[in-house]
Amino acid sequence: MADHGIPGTTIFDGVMARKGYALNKMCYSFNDPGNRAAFLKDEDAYCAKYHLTAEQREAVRHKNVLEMIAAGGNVYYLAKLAGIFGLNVQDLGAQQTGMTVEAFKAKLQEAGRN
Amino acid sequence: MADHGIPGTTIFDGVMARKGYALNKMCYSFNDPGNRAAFLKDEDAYCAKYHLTAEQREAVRHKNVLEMIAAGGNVYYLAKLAGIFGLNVQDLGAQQTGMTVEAFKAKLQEAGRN
Amino acid sequence: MAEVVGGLGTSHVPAIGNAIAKGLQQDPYWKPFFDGFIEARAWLKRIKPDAVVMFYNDHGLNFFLDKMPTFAVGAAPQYNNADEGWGLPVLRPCRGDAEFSWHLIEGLVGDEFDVTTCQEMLVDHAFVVPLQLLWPEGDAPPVVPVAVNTVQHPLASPARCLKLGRSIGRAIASYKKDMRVLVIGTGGLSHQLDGARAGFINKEFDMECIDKITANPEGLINYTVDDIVRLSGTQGVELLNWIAMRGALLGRVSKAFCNYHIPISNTASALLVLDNEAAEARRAA
Amino acid sequence: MAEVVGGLGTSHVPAIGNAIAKGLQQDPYWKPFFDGFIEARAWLKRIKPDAVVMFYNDHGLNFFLDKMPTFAVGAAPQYNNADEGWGLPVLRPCRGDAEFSWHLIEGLVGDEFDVTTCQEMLVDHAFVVPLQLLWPEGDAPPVVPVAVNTVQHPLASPARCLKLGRSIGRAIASYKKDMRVLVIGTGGLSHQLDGARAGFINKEFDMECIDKITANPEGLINYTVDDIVRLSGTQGVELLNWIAMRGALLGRVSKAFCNYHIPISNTASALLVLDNEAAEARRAA
Ligand SMILES: [Fe+3]
Ligand SMILES: [Fe+3]
Repeated sequence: MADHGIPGTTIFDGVMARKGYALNKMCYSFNDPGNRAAFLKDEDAYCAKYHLTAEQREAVRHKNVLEMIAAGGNVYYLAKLAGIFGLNVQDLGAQQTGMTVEAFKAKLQEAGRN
Repeated sequence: MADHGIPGTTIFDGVMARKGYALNKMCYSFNDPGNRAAFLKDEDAYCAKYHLTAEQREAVRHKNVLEMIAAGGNVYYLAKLAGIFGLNVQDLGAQQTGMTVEAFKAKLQEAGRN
Repeated sequence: MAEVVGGLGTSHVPAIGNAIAKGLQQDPYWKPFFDGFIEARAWLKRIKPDAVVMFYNDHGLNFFLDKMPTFAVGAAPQYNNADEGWGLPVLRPCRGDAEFSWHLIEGLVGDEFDVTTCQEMLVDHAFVVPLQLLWPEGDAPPVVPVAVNTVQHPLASPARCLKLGRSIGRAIASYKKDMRVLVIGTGGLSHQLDGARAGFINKEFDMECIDKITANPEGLINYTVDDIVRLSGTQGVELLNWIAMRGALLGRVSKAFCNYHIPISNTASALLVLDNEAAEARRAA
Repeated sequence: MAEVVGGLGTSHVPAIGNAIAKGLQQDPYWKPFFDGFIEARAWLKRIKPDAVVMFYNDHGLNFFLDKMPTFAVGAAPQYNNADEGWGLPVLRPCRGDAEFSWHLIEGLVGDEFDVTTCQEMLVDHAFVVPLQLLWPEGDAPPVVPVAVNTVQHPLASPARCLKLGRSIGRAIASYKKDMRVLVIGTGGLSHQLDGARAGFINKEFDMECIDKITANPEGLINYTVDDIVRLSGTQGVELLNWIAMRGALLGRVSKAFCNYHIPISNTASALLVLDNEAAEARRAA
């Protein structure tokens, strides 16, 4: 189901929701500043506590958003993890599209010009 | 809204749900055995923690179900408090109808005979 | 393709779980109730369900008034029972079927049911007691829980609950796996735990419900929720679970077996077993 | 009797809250966006709402995937903002109107909307940023939050969301208190945060949406949710909040004001202010 035929787009549906549950649950916990600190203090222990799959654990280790999405991560929860890593949504966009942040921002500007 | 014209019956609707929120929240906490023990150890402190209204606090002090319902209690949550007091649903029925437990049980038996 | 092979309504009061825990099935108080399930279990051996969809109501274990859904559908691989606060033994986890759950959820939302989807869900006595009664060996097939709000009014109407069941019936029929599905509705029948009318039981209305659930469920949809409370008691509204169960039976339906007994705890207890004749006929053909 | 006196759609991205916290309203990047709200606030002074119904989507603050409602309606006297994990200042609590909430909930369930009712509810940037933009002095009237699931598919369709709004519009019109109600939809317009298509913006589709939200909302209901994602981006589906808002405007509607600007953060930002002419006419008569 997860591929709905939209290029470059993963729909977070039941297939992805099942796959990503552990990762998303961990990310949801980051609403609590104590949990964010605990993650930063011992990433391994924190990920183990939430029973991340090996794929999810690697994606988090790599701070790689496309890998996290492939592992079932939902962007609304992942954004909280990105916050811990100090990445904003332009940084995330640049990383996912393989652009520099400046080029990604220019692309956004460009969308207003046509 | 709460009086829907059914004798001897309070419908747990928005009016009662608003009124009873603190009491029901306390009772919901009794799913946890640690919370049940804390209530038994210091009833005053536990009720204060959940900000019970004066009416709710008195109803709990009296172990009086009709008072609890009038104060917004919902029977599904109150049942957990009744469990702490060692009261089963026949005890509750007897108390609310002003009957002995034996007479209340006989009344239930009687309902099967007509 | 999946098909609904039968429907079943049953009481679910915690006292039943307690009686099972204490082995009181042959006790004179309990025997008329438990004996009804001998025939139901024999029927289950004949219809051989591979999966169950269970309409039930949560009694303050998984849901509180901070987030009270009208309809909640489980989408977990497993559902845990837990302490409800009054001493029932906590039972082993029940198997779910998340893939089947998501198929039902897709169908429901597509049919404009605004369900709450639960990838974790604690299940209370209203869910586990029927499983204990029907599969005392603990060998129940995977179950999809569908929780119907009976706690906080406004509740979904009988008409809406019948439609809920029908949407699920259609979704089951469109599921690509070969699977024999039993639908269960739990709770009821008439009873009232709270208020000066506590102990209210209405045998005449229960008989009407059993007849209409069997042969004419549309005969129940003109009742409002307040009507049901008036006729069946504040907790008698658990009838909504039976109505939803009946809605999922899309073929011709007939009564296979019924047991009605007063009282069990404060309730009129009932067991109703329904054959789905269309499914039977398809199997015979 | 209560009446809907206007509708408003606005972006809600966290970066706006951040810009407000840092006082960047006159910064060249932000000025074209914030200037749009000068006129919106002047309009608010004219229409003088006593209450607000706000359709928004929770971004993982109050709801998680263990219990994800399709539609959730707040029924609390107050709604607290909270830490979302990325450093926005936590704002003061917002006033609710529980009595009005319950009236809307009665109407919705009566109209067969299977809402989740929330007597406690944390509200995130999608709720508080629009209030900051429209009432920078913090003097917003009481608000009823209506959270629409945009996180986990299947989502409610555009058609269902328009019906949701209409049901709320009817419930507002039947409320016995004299009350001037503003309906707000937040989020959008086109944007996509995730995937290889991150940064996707579709000005042409946004223009179509602004036109149709204003004059012809039925023109949007044949789109599926997948269509909206394709045309508007994965987070562009926040358009559902705007559609629900528009549904609540039951009278004749005309555009009072619009501001559209690309980019704010990763989004095409938009502000659309709608007069409800029937209400205006009634007031003039
Ligand atoms: Fe029950
Ligand atoms: Fe958003």
